[in-house]
Amino acid sequence: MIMVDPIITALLAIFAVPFIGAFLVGLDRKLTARMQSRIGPPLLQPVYDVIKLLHKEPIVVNRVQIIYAGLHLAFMVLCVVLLALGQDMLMVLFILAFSTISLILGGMSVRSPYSRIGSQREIMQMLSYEPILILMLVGVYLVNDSFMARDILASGKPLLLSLPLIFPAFLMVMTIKLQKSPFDFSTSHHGHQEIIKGITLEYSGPFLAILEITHWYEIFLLFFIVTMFWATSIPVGLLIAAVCFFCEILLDNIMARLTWPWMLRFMWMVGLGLAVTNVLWLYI
Amino acid sequence: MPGSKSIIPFGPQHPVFPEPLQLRLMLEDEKVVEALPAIGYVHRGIEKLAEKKEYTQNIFLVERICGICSFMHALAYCQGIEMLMNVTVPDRARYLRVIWSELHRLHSHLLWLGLLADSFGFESLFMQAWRSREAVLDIMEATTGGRIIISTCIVGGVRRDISEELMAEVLKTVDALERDLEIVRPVVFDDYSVKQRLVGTGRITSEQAYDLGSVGPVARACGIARDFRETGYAAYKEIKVTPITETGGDAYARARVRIREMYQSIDIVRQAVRDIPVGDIAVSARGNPEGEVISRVEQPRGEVIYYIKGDGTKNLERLRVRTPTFANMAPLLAMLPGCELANVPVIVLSIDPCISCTER
Amino acid sequence: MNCREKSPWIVHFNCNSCNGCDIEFLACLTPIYDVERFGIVHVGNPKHADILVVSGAVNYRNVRVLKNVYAQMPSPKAVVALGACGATGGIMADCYNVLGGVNQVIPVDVFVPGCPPRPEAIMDGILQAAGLLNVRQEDRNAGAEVRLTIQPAGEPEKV
Amino acid sequence: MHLYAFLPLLLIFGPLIFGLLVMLAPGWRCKTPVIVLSALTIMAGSILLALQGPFTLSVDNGLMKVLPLIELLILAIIIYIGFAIKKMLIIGLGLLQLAISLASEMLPHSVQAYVPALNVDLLAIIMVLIISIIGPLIVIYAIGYMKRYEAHGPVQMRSTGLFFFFLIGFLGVMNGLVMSNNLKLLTIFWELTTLCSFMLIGHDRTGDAEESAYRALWINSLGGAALMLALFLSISASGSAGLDELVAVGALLPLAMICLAAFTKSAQLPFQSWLLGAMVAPTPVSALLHSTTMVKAGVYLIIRLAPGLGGTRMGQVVAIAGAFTFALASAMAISQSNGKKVLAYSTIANLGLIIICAAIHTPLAYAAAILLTCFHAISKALLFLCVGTIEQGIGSRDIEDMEGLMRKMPITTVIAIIGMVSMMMPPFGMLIGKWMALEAVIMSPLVLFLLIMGSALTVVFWSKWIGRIQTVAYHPVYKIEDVPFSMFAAKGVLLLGIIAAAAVVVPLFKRVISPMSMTMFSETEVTSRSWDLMNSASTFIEWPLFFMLALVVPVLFLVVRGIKKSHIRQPFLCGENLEGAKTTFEFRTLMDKGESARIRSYYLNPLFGEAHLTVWANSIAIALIFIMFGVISK
Amino acid sequence: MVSLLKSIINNVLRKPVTRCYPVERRNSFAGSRGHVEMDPSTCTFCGICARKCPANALTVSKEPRSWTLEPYKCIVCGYCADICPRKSISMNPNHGLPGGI
Amino acid sequence: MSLMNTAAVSLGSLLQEVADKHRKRYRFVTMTCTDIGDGYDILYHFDKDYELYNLRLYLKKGEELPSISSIFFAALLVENEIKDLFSIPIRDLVIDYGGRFLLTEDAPVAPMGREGCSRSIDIRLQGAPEEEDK
Ligand code: NFV
Ligand code: SF4
Ligand code: SF4
Ligand code: SF4
Repeated sequence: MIMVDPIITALLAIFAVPFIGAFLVGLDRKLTARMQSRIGPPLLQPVYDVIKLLHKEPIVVNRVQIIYAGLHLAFMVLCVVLLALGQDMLMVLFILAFSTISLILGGMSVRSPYSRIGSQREIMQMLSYEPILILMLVGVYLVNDSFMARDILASGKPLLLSLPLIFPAFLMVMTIKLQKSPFDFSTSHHGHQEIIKGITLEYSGPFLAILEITHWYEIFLLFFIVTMFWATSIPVGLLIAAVCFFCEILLDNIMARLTWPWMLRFMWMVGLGLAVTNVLWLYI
Repeated sequence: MPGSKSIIPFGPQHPVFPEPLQLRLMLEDEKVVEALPAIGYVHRGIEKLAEKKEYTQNIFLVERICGICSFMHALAYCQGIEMLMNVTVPDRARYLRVIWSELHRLHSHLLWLGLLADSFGFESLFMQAWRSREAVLDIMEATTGGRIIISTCIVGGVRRDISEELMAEVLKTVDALERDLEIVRPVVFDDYSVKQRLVGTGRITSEQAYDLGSVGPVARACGIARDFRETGYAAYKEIKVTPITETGGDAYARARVRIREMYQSIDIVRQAVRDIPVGDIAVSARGNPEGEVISRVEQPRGEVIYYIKGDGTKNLERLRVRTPTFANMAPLLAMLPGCELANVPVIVLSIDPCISCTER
Repeated sequence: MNCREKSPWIVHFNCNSCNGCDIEFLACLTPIYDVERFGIVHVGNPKHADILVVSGAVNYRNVRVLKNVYAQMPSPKAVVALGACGATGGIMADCYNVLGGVNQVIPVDVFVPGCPPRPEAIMDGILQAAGLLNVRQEDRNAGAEVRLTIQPAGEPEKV
Repeated sequence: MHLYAFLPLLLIFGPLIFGLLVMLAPGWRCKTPVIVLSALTIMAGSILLALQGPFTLSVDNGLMKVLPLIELLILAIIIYIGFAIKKMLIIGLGLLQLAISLASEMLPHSVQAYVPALNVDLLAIIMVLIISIIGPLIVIYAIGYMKRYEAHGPVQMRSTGLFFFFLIGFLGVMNGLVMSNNLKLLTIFWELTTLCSFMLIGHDRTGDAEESAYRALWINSLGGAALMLALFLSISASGSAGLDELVAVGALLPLAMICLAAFTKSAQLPFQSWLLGAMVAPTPVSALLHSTTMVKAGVYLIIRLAPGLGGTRMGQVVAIAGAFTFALASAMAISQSNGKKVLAYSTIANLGLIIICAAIHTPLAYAAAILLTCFHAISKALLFLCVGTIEQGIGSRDIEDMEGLMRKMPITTVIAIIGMVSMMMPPFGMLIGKWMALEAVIMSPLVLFLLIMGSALTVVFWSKWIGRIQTVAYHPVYKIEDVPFSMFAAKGVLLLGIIAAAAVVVPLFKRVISPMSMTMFSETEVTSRSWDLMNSASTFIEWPLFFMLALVVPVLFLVVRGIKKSHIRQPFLCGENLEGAKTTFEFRTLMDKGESARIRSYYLNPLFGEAHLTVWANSIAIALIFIMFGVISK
Repeated sequence: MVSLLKSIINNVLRKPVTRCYPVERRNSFAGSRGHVEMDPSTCTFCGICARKCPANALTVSKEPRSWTLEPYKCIVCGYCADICPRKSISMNPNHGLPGGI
Repeated sequence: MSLMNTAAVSLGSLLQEVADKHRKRYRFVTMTCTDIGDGYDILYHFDKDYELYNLRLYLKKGEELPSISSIFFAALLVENEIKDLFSIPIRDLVIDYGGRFLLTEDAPVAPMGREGCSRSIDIRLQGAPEEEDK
């Protein structure tokens, strides 16, 4: 992803990333199934799902929803593009947050109780992980003296060595973002939970597909960041990402979903605690 | 002030409830302030239909009050009719009834465990529980011809015998099941995340549980040692059952009771297989039931009560069923207020509700 | 579009069922049967679903829920009715609160016989319905949005 | 007279005279044109001033001699008010100020050397622009608002004429405040703002209003006393009453005093209670207090003093105090369902943010402080005006009651949503300010941490609110709301302002603010890193956003157009939507009766409850102020 | 947590327990009640089965001789098979096939 | 064969007797109501240590039944059910579902009564499924 030609990189990011994301989602489902001693869906299942959704009747509760779904996707794509171009990571995180906020507002724009509860919970999720993400960047900055993604990629020393505590904190954030147990509160990707499908409840057909595609981008983004923790050697970085991927799925399978007040407490005490500790020693 | 609380419908079409049931929840942030049930989505009117069918046909009807505890419905019904008609059931049939009862209890508890796990998002526990349950269903199909509605109980005995080889199969199944239980037991008993969700959730005191008339595991989890099998119907005269109790009174205690009951059921099956006498499996019953009787059986969820009134014709005058969930409904209403929205399904499923039993 | 066949998402509604059909349906999701092999997901939300699986007969109170759930699904959609109850009411047909089979209220595409049907039978039924989704889409393209109610087919087995 | 002297005079005394005219004009028929005219004049004056460019203005020393007399008069009024409302605290504070004032008069006269009375530099011009463009808009809005208010407000309230006098006069006072360089002059304007706000907050003369007015008075008098002390110290130390001198000398004690004064005025923790109480006043007052006048005086002073604070330990403590306010005020806003209160807390928080940036004092931070001041003023003014309209429209300022507002007041709602979005999302300026702030404070861990927490908390209450009002009904039938033209016009212009500001933010930053902040720093101070950041800040903003807008908006528009009416379905209510109900969210429940499903937003009272958070937040804030004074001696 | 972890790792390492149903079918258990079958060669059309069927799924008439089963009404209880004096009815262990249009 | 431990109560002494049972720490099990032509045979079942004790009440048609749900909260459900299925007026229910507990408006009235059971399948489709926009 190092500067070939910004336009080509951007286009590559826009068009290739969803496939990587879809593949990861497919792998996730397959692996989950294997962990439960099932055969599981074909690897390309997420693609089938999305193609099917795109061809369904576009039903909505109101038209405003669509705008938010679109913004959700657009911001996420922008995020990935910015990252691919090696731009300011702080901005990337901000835009990532807007993507989530769009989703939240979309969920709240309909007067459907479950979708609204989902939105409220998503807000709580943001509240619990957003500080950690920014602190992570602070740590990155203190190590590299730059917020630029390209500088991080080009730096000579693996980030993981200087940010050993921030890394697990980031993994926790990732667990939230990937909607895995014990954190899957606002949407339930494959569970049957009290708020049904939460924030995505009122989206259907093509609009649900948009959310799904956004999720692909998001997954890529998250694992890209994981890889960045060992940017000096891409194979090692990928290996770490693969191990994390496996661990996330494993965690999903050996834990029950907890409640969001628990998450808020946990993330602020453990996650934030880890991040702050790490950042503090970097200051000193 | 209107608008100061949230109001949401929870059900009837809700994926955490396999059965339709509506709870009208009033929430403050996510804390439940008031929960009122609206039911009637599964009411069919079986009690009335039973008055119009012949008493022999009714067996198949009462089995379909509920597919989960169907055999014991038939058992309770048959025992009632047998009491009215003074039929003595052959010993082998009594033992066979116990074996199937306990297999039913096993499948019901495993099913419950899966649903409970699903309600707090523990998909792999759900899968594990239901996977073990398949073994029970297989042995049920092999011995009776049906997977869950087995239709083997008839007035005067049972319809099918279990051959020696199949008896060995039964033993093998429960052995395998015991090994499987060793996987889920520590998860339910000790896992951090599961305990986080269960301990203290939906707690009622033993006093409340007694007053509100709870039965089955709900009562036993509050330390009330009640298990109708103690009174010795069917072959429970010979196979002694001591009620399993816990004292927590919360969802965790109820889960523990059920898990431990599965071990107990496995033991009972083993004993029954070991002690089963040879002989007839049914006697034919002549005549028609007359008079009124109450027949009680311990179901997976507690004690079911059949009130049967016959008038000497082949149709009954009245058949009334009080199912355990019906009795556990009032305690449920006491458990819900004050809990988190996320715990509503956990609490509801912790009593292992069966709406189709409740509404008939 | 054969992706439709490859990813039928299911919403399940229990109307009046005795749970027999229900738990057999749920058993389909579990490792031994694992319908996710076919891309089938139990989504629990009509707005995401392609196939409505109904178990049990219709009664006075759940009839409106059933219709509502059906109406909330985006087309193309298909309906599978499980068990004797779902098809005709089965043994419950004569109960005072039972209105009859699901097809009395919404158009049903596939009936699965049995009481309860085995998971294998339910899988057969769902896969059949998944195949029908394309037909439904063609109907829709042809403008035939409203289908006639079909009686439970299955030619009576006459001798 | 030369334009140099004329424009400041127009901007300072013009409003006072206009206010008097409005007060005297009988009836709305006469008042309205006068108000509009004066508003336009003030705006024009400020624009002329901006075109004029920076200058300083000295006033004849003889004229300066009257200043003590004016000051005495003002203090007498305050003490009189203290007697009138029988509050010993006011009297005490008044006397204290009197004593300090007299003491500073006692200082040897020779050292009160000549200083330029007015210093109209770029910062002052920007402030004047904010005050004199947004302020008059609020005044215009007040025409329509007060007409209705007269009909519905409490009976015992003061006359509307008086209200307008203070409202318009306030602008003059603020203009004076931001332009004056002489501390003496500054103090006078400072006291005048206190008086104006006292009168405006107490306008209703209900128990609540009087109570709040009293609180505003005493807290701000406390600040006034601090300012006077600063004046006294400054004169006695450096012998000069000039603000520029003070900054240049960098004597810490007077600086600390001024910071304290600024904290009171900007309602920083622990002084936030007066601003919260001030919501009882009619909405134009809140709009004015929160966006252009009063609270902005405080942050203005700190920005002005920034060079003196920069790099000192005290500056760090001030930044921490600001950051603390930012985080805590944002947290407290979460538990509020009263719209105006949320806005108030958000103001407090944002002022804290500005203070951080000012106190950190790097080029980027300085630029951020100015950007934030501008954008906050526009957005907040707009939001208050919207809430005022909404309140008059639905009779409540509770956020929960604003459900379905889209149908009742579509235009106001859309404007309000844009206003709220402008507080946190791109392409609007607040976000850019926040981003710059984050990059700027990266080297101070505590500030950074509080800033991060605060930003996360901010998102919570804004998105809750936006989510609440933006809901659109099933098949909405929009009502065309009946809002007086003046109110509508004011909001319209502000909205255009926000959009324009978002559009010009990049050139504005490059041409004005960046050079301006760079001039603040001598070559040696500006590290290469600062240059880098400044450059990236000015380049980053443009293209991604344009990319976004260009790509997404038309597509979305097409998609939305493609949705047919038949694609619109009812929301999911577990299958029990009530057929034939008036609304789509009624579900059938017990006994087959219908009931509306509703979800309140989460206010997390156990966690962020105002009552218990305030107690310990205030204690920490007080401790911080002590620390601020404590570090001086180190 | 650890115990489940163990079984999950085991699951990954072992072959899944899934029976690939439509591809590989399992033999039904002997005596399983799949669907009803009638052997017309032995039936006397006496109608006992129809009278006793709890679900009223059978209609039998002597004249003309007809025996009709509504497969979607039958609850596969096997009572008819038990009760038929000629043992003409038997339960086929394979499940009945779903149908529709 | 008839029930053991059964005592007859009159409408007047019902609440007293029930309260007495409550005092003696009996658990409420359920109620059984049978339509016997001119009236209802109502059984209150109580339980202590696996022994059932029944109170038998004869209620003439048209008479109002006092609710015991304020003594035994658990009786609430079954009383609501009886109110539905037999159309017996029951007063002072703690939570009164007003005859809409198990049955809906259009369901048969008093289906468990002697005559109440004849039903014809009558599907009042309350409007076609609302596909169309309304
Ligand atoms: N409640 C209940 Fe049953 C049981 N166990 C019983 O009678 O399950 Ni459906
Ligand atoms: S068909 Fe049979 S198993 Fe299925 S719901 Fe009806 S009675 Fe129960
Ligand atoms: S009972 Fe047997 S012989 Fe008689 S009609 Fe039925 S199948 Fe034929
Ligand atoms: S199996 Fe049962 S339901 Fe089916 S026809 Fe025979 S008796 Fe009737």
